[in-house]
This record gives sequence, C-alpha cells and structure tokens, in this order.
Amino acid sequence: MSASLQRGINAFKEQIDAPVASFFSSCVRCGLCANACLFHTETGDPKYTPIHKLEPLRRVWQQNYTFWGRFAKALGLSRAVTDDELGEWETLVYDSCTMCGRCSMVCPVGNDIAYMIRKMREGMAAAGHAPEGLIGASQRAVTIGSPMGVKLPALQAQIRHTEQETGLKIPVDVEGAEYMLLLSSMEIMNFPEFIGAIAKILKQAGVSWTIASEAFEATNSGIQIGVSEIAAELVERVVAAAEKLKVKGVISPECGHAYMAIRWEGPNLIGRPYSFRVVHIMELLDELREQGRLKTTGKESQRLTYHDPCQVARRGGVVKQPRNLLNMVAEDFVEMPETGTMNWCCGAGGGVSANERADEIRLKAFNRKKKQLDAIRPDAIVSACSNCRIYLEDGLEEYGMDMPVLSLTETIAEHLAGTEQTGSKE
Amino acid sequence: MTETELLLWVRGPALQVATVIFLVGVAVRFIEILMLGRQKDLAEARGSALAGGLRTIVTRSVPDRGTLQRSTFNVVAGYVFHVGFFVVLLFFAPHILLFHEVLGLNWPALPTPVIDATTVVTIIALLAVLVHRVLHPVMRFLSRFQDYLAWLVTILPLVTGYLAFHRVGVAPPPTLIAIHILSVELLMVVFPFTKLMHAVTLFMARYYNGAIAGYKGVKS
Amino acid sequence: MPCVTDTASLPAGAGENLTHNVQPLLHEIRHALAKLLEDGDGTVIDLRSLPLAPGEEQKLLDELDQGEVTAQIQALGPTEIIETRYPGVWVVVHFNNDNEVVGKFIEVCHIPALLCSQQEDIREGLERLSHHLLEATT
Amino acid sequence: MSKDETLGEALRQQGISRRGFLKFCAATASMMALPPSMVPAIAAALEKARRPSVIWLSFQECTGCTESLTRSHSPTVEGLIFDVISLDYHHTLQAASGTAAEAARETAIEENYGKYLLIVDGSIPTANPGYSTIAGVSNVDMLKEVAKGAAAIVAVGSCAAFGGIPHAHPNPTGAVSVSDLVKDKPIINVPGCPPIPVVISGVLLHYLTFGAIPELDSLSRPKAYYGQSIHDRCYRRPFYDKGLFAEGFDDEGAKKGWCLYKLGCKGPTTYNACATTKWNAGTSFPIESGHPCLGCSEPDFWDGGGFYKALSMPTEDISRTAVYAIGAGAAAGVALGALNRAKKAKATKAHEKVTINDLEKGN
Repeated sequence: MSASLQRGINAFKEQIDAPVASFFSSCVRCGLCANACLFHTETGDPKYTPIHKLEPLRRVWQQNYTFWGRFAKALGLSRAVTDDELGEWETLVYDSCTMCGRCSMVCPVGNDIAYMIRKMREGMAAAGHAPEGLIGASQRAVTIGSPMGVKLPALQAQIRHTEQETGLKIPVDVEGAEYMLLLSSMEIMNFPEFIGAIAKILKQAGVSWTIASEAFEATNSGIQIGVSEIAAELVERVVAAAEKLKVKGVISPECGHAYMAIRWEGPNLIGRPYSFRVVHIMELLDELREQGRLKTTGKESQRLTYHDPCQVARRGGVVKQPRNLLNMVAEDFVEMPETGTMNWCCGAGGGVSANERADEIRLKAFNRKKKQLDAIRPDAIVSACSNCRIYLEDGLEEYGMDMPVLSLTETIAEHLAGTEQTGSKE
Repeated sequence: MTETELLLWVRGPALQVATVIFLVGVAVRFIEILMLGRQKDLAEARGSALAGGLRTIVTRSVPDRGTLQRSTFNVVAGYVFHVGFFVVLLFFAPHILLFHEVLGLNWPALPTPVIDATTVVTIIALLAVLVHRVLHPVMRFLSRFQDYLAWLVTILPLVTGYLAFHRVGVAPPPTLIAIHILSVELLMVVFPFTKLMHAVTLFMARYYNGAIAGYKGVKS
Repeated sequence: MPCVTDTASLPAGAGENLTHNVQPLLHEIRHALAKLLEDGDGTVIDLRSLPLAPGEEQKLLDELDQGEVTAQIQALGPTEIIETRYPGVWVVVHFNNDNEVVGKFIEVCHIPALLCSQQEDIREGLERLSHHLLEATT
Repeated sequence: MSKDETLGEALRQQGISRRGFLKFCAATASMMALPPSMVPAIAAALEKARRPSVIWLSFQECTGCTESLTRSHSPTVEGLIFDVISLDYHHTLQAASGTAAEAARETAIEENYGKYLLIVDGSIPTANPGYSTIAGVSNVDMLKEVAKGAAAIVAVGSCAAFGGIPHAHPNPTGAVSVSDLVKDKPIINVPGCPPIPVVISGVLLHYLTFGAIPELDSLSRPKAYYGQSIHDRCYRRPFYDKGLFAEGFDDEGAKKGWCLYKLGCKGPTTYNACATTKWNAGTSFPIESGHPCLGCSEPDFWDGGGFYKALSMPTEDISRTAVYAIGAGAAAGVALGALNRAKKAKATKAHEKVTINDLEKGN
C-alpha cells in the first residue's frame, strides 16, 4: 500500500463514527436517493446514486468496524480498497456531489449521506485524490488568504470605491465594533455592491461593524476539499481577528459554504467554542427587522422567487428569515415547487465551482433548476449566496434563459426607508 | 425423522439456536455502532438535537412529495410490503400467542380473512419489488447478493405461512408448520448479517440524521 | 323425539347462528322444493355431515316445525317420519333398537321411500297371506 | 349364516324386512360419509356382499378401541359382528379361550387364506419380543403370520396406525405401527385414541360393501373421515377467524364458547370427523364440551410438546434464552466495540497532518 493510500484509508478509519456506522448498517439499496440528486435525475446514470458515491468508505467501515467484516477480512474473503478505486471515485465524490444534502432529507432509513461525503473527502484528499481545481483553491487560501487569490489591496480598492459611491465610511479594523463582517472573494471581485448595501443597512439600524484586514475572507476551501487542518487554519484566522477586535459577533456574508464553515464546523475544527456569535447576514437582517430597526419602503413589482442556498437553508437552518425579508420588499413573491429545505441545488456548491473538470456535468445538472424555474416563470431570482448567484447566471445563460439573479441584501438595501434610492426597479 | 420430530426440533433446539444468533448478532451490532461514538458538537446550538432526532424517527416514515412523485412505485410497493409484513407478523392470532408466551404481552388479533388477504397482497408486493429491483437501472446497479438473499428470507415466511395456513402442498400439516417456523428461523439467523439489520438501525440512523439537523434548527 | 344436541353445557344462545349454517340450509331446502315441483326430483340432506353448533340443529328443526303427517316405522328399531309445516319437506330420524339415533335426514320428496311398501316385502306378504288362506281351507 | 350366503339373503332369513334393510343402508351411507344419493348403490352392493372372515388381533393396547367399537350405536354391534362379518377371532369378544381360541384363528386363516380381513389394534413391541405375547407367540410373529394370508389390514386406533402411546418418547418397548412391519398388504389406518366408533364400523362396512379399500390420504387414512381438519369443520371456527379466544378454562371467553386455540387446541393440524360425526350418538365432541382437541388421530400426538400448548409455540423456554443471548451479545458487543475504538484511536494517532503540499498525488 502506497503511503498516500495508507493516509487516505487511515483518514477513513478516523472519520467513521456512530452515525456513519448506523447509516451504512441501515441502507437497503432502495435507490430513492438517486431521484433526490440532480446529478442522477439529469443524467439518468445509476453511478450518480448518492449512496454509491460512498462505496469505498462503506467497505472500510465494513472491514474494520463490523464483527463479520473483521471476520471476513481475517479470512481473506474481502477485497481491500485500492488506490485505483479511490481514483475512480474521485469524480463521483467531488464533481458530481455538491454536498447539498438533498439525499439526506429523502433517505427513508434516515441516512445523512452528505455528512458521510464530507467525511469521505477527508480520506480522498489525504490519499491525493482531490481535484486540481480544489487543490489550487486550497493552496491559494492558505498562502494568499483567498481561494481566488484576492489580496488585501484589492479589497481596499473596492472599499474606497464603495465609500466614494455611497458616501459612507466602511470601517476597517475597528476595535470594539459589535460585528465583524466577512466577505467572500466572489463578493469582493464580482459583487462589490454588497459592501455598500451592508453599510447602508447597518447604518440605518445603528449597528456598529468592521472589516478585519487580517481576516476578511469568509470562504473555506478546507471544508470543500476535505482537509480539516486547512479548514481549521482558515477558521483560526477569523477567530483570532474577531478576538483581537473584541467583536460580539461575526457576520457570515451571502455565501453558503462559508456559513457552514464558520458557523457550524468552525468550533469543531478548532476544538473549542467561540467567544462570539456567528450570524448569517439573513439572520442579522431578520433580527433587525423584528426589532423594528430595519425599515423599507416600496416593493418590487416583478415576480420574484427565492433560491435557498443549500448550506444556508437545508444544512444551515436559515429558511424563514430570507422569506420574512423578501416579503418586505416583494409584491409578487412566489415559491418554487420543492423549496426551503427541499430546494434543488444550483449544482455548483461543495467545491464544484472551483473544479473546472466538473463544468460539463454541472451545466447538465442545472437542467433540474431550469425545470423548477419553468414551473413558476419568475422575472428574477433572489438568493443569499454569491456562489449560487454566479452559477445560476451561468446556467441560465447556458440554457438561454434571461433572468436576473439578485442579492437579497442588496435588494433590501435598495428599498431602505429614508434613503434616496426608493421606488421600484421596473 | 418423523414430521412431529421435525416440528419438535424446529420449535425446540432450532428456535433456541436461531434466537441466540439473532439476539447476540443484533446486540453486538447495535453496541458496535453506539460505541464508535460521536464527537460533541462545539458550535452554538440553534435547536435541540434530541427533539430533532426523535422527530425524524417519526417523520421519515412519510416520504416527501417529490420523492413520492418521482419514485411512486418504489414508495408504494415498499410501504405495502412493510406494513403487510408487520400486520401479518403482529396481528395473526397464533403469532400473538407466541409473543404472549415469549414477551408476556398480549393484544387483540385481526380476523383471519384479513390476515389471509394481507399475506397475499404482501407476497405480491414483494414479488413486484423483486421485479423492480431487477429491472430498475439504479436498483439493479446498487444490488448485491445480500439484497436478493434478504428478499428471499423475507418472502419465505410469508409463502410458507400461507401454505401452512391453507395446508396446501405435498407435505402434511405439521411439516408445513415446521417449514414455516424454519423459514422464520432462517430470517432470524440471516438478520444480523445483512441489511435486514435496518429494522433496528434505522431508528439510530434517523435519530442521528434528525439530531444533526435539529442541532442546527433544521427539520429533516 | 329424543333431543340429540346437548346444549346444557353452554349458556342459552351461545352457539346459535355460530356457523351460520341454518339459513343456507333453509335456502337449500327451498331450492330442493322448487326442483321437486319442477322435475319431480327429490333431495336428501344428511344432517350428520354438516358442522352445526350446539342448538343450531334444534333451531333448524324448530324452523321447519310439524305439519300434517307423522309416521312411525318399526324395522330394525324405530324410525320417525314427520312432514314439516312445508309440505314435501320431511324429517326422517332412524333409531336403533336401543333408541339411539343412527341417522337423521331431511328429505324433500312426495313421500319418503321408506314409507312405501317394498316389492320384496309385498311379495313375501302375498306369499304369507296365500299360505295362511291355504292353511285355513285345509 | 353360512359364508356362501349373501348378506341380503342372510338378513331376509332372519326376518328383516326390505324396509329394515333400506334403513340399514341409509344409516350405513351416513356412517360411511357417503351422500344419501348413494343409498341404492349401497343397497345393491350390500345385498350381494358375502360376509368376510375377520381376524382381530390385539397387541399393546388398552382395549379402548374395542370398547369404542362396541359402543358403536349403528348398526348394533351384535348385528355388525354376527350378521355382517364373520368375526372368527377376537380375544375380548370371542367366547372360546385358550387352545380353542388359537385353533379358531388357525382354522380361519386356513379356510379363508388370501380373503380374510385382518384388524389390528395396539402397537407392536420390537425391543424385546417378550414384552407382549399371545399363547407364547410374540406380537411381531403373530402379525407377520396372520398378515401373510390377509386380503387387507385395518389398523384400528393410533397405536396400530402410528405406534400411539406405547411409541411415545422414550418408547421403552420399541413399539411400532402395523405399517412399519407389514409392507406388502393394503393397510387402512383408522387412527384415533380411540377412533370414532362409527368411523370404525363405517370403514369395515365400506370394505364389505364395495369389496375394496376406500380412498386414502398420505397417512393411509380414509379420506371420507380424515379428509378435513377438525379446525375446518369446527363450529367454533368463526371465533378463530374473528380473533376471539378463550384464554383459560373458566374465563369469559370459555363461557362464551370462543375458540380454544390458545389453550393448545390441535384442531388445525388434526384430521378427523369429530366436528361433524361427533361422539356418543352425535351428542358432542371434545371442543363442544370445552376442551381443546388433543390431536389423537395424528402421528406422535403424545409428543407434540404439550396438550395445552399450540403447535406453533416454542417447546422450550425462549424468554430465558433471550435474556442470556442479549446479555452475551451485549458483552460481546462491548468487547468488539472496545476493539473498534482502539482501532479508531490508533488511526487518529497515526494521523499525519495534511498540508497543502500533500494534496498533489505523489507527494
């Protein structure tokens, strides 16, 4: 066994816990998860059945942690997992799974398949079977601080630009601020308006906040590629900055996996609870709305729908907040069939967007989103994840659909009461 | 061995052996799973893991609308044979008598014609499920030897029970009963080594699924 | 007629209607009567070949009741023949010399065959009578 | 009645009228479980039937079967024995004794060789021939000798048919059934402990009437009487189907006449005519009197795991086994679980930090 395979198998053994064992014990090969996965429904290929993507992990479990599996292994009746097999499974685990967790909602015996894919990636990465794209993103995240290679000067330029445009001061490294805002590289590069929108809203609500120059990046390639050490290192940077600035809370921006990383995995990655709270921007805005600190005027008259980012809604628990907010500013808000925790993924989460090899299947799988949209024909889609937004736009373009994809935070900001930008965009 | 001797052996030593294999196997696997443990979640909870886990144990019995639409046959046939199997197992008078003897619990039986009809429907559903497994690309792709083995040991008690009840076939009635009991013993012996274990572990799986989600405030 | 069903061991009404065979039997008798009228074909029902709950046989007999004819035969023990209140429906009960029931039938016919004098017996009777007259004259 | 006379002639000689004969035939048809429409055929056959010689051998038995037959109410046993058959040898019933009795047997065999009917009650000991002898001849030898010249054999009672109570565990005498020893003769089994009297006489009458053995089931029992289970013909069957059971002999269910299955009734696996023919001139049968069927007409009924235990019940204490098994399983599970934890801990210890430099294959 090669050193890398050894490291991978070892990681599998480390990762298998009681839930994983109960899940594998319970699978009856009913195949229902296949129809919950957009990579299967849009290709019809049985190999994309979610539970099948875990086969090597299952075998390691069976051979090591079940009495009859140990017995069979001792007698030489079972086949050990090989490096070639892991190589074969690489595309299944990374390219055709976004860890959206829809299969986990459907499995009749209750298997949390996404939970297991996350664990399986630990072994895959350790065995050297992670996709090039994600390896590069992880290396940039660790060395440069951003998977897209965005450096502080680039952010500073966007801040200056925003300050000029909005006339508002964007606070940086302000000690004692209530909240520290994280940003995803995608927002900095593609949707810088987001910074201005936040500034306006928080100013109106009277919330003090800051950006940390030492830890502004929200995304975490570590949890996508499946390397806990890298993920932990990236979380530590945020925690260190938040502690240094003595903030009460950290705002996770419009990004799905960033929220999963900092809100749910973070404390477990670094092995200790935080001294501050972590909120998704949707949660914060909804809290402000509830407290009456967020006021809007006017409503969008166009037909709007909301795309739930998997890691925010299904895997993150932020479902009702964006709807509360959208109802403030939308006249004609319509839900897609199968929404909220049962929403279909955009196809680009879980590191798929960083993996160019997966482009083809990702666009094929987008057909599922298209069908969902075709059912209600909205004028525009609103979401709360910039990764979703970019790849929704990409998919729409591929399928020749003309439909803007909006940021919910920005949409709220446009309707803020007492600002010059009232009135609806027709 | 006469038919009565066979029946006595099946009701006596064979049942003892089957019970031991079944219970030791189930207990071992149950504890094996539990003892693998689970790391404490250090993130701040938004909901109750316990409540979420218990909730999912119940709610996961009902398929979501999309699954029902996309996998109608799978869901319906699966439901029919599961419900049918347990109705026949738990509400046939002689079976209740057995449970009463072993567990000391007693409950009312269903009329025999109902059990009879349920058995037929269950057998048909199981046959349909097998055909589906063989023909459906995903299920055929996923299926292993033990899936067919589990199917066989599940349908056997139903078929042999039906034959014993109606006393059809070449064997005399006590032999038919003996074969029926033997088929159940086969089911018990195979149970801990196959996916049949899901009958026990699905409660754990659903609990963990619901607990992981519930901790994050998600209803799974 | 001695009662052959012992219902004393059960509370009143315990077995009545249990097998639900009384009603079908009455229907069978109705069909047999219709057939008798139509083709002249008789029917015999052996009450011993049917599963009847305690009291059910009595219920059936009560239902049929008694009609115009009651006859007694003495041959190998007594036989009771009763026409029920439905003409053409007869209850025939055979007893042995110890007065134990050896057969119980419902016959649907114009007259139970056993009531008719038999050829052999008539012939023998004729012989006897002839013999008697011959003896008287000599 | 000489052996050359037909039955019809013999009866007429005795002054029995044609009417009486027809009544006899009607009772016979009922007894043989034949439809009443068969009566003319039976009459015709019986009229021409010649009375066969019958030899009755009793081995390891309790005379219950003979008692049952002599209680047979129709036709009267005297009539049956002296008018219908020529009972040339029967320990209990014959007047002759000692050497004369054995001589009668030998004469009957000689005179009717190949034509006589052999009736056997009781099982035959094989462990030691001395366990049961008649006039110094062991049962095995006597059976084999008499069977040789028999046209057919009727094994009356569960002992002769299946070995019965002597055959019950541990079977100290090595008791076997007639069919275990005689392989080359037609054998009719008329099991029961005892058999229903009219069933015994019905079988004999059938043989007499038609000169052939009746249709038999896989256990060589006449289908006319043993074709259906007690359960199928039981008047309490509707309670079984409704799931209404007596749980004890004096509970509400028992008083209401509910199904006795839970009290160990063997009706579902017992084939006999009790539920329709009943006993004591059609008065009642065990279930009607509130007791579960013991299954006495089935092989090894004595060893069925208890009269008051249903056939599907475990014969041994499963609850205790279950407790021990769970205990043992739990202990084994903890041991194996500990091994798993050790393995997992080892894997955790063996964990090498994965850095960005380790991600590329081959590093």
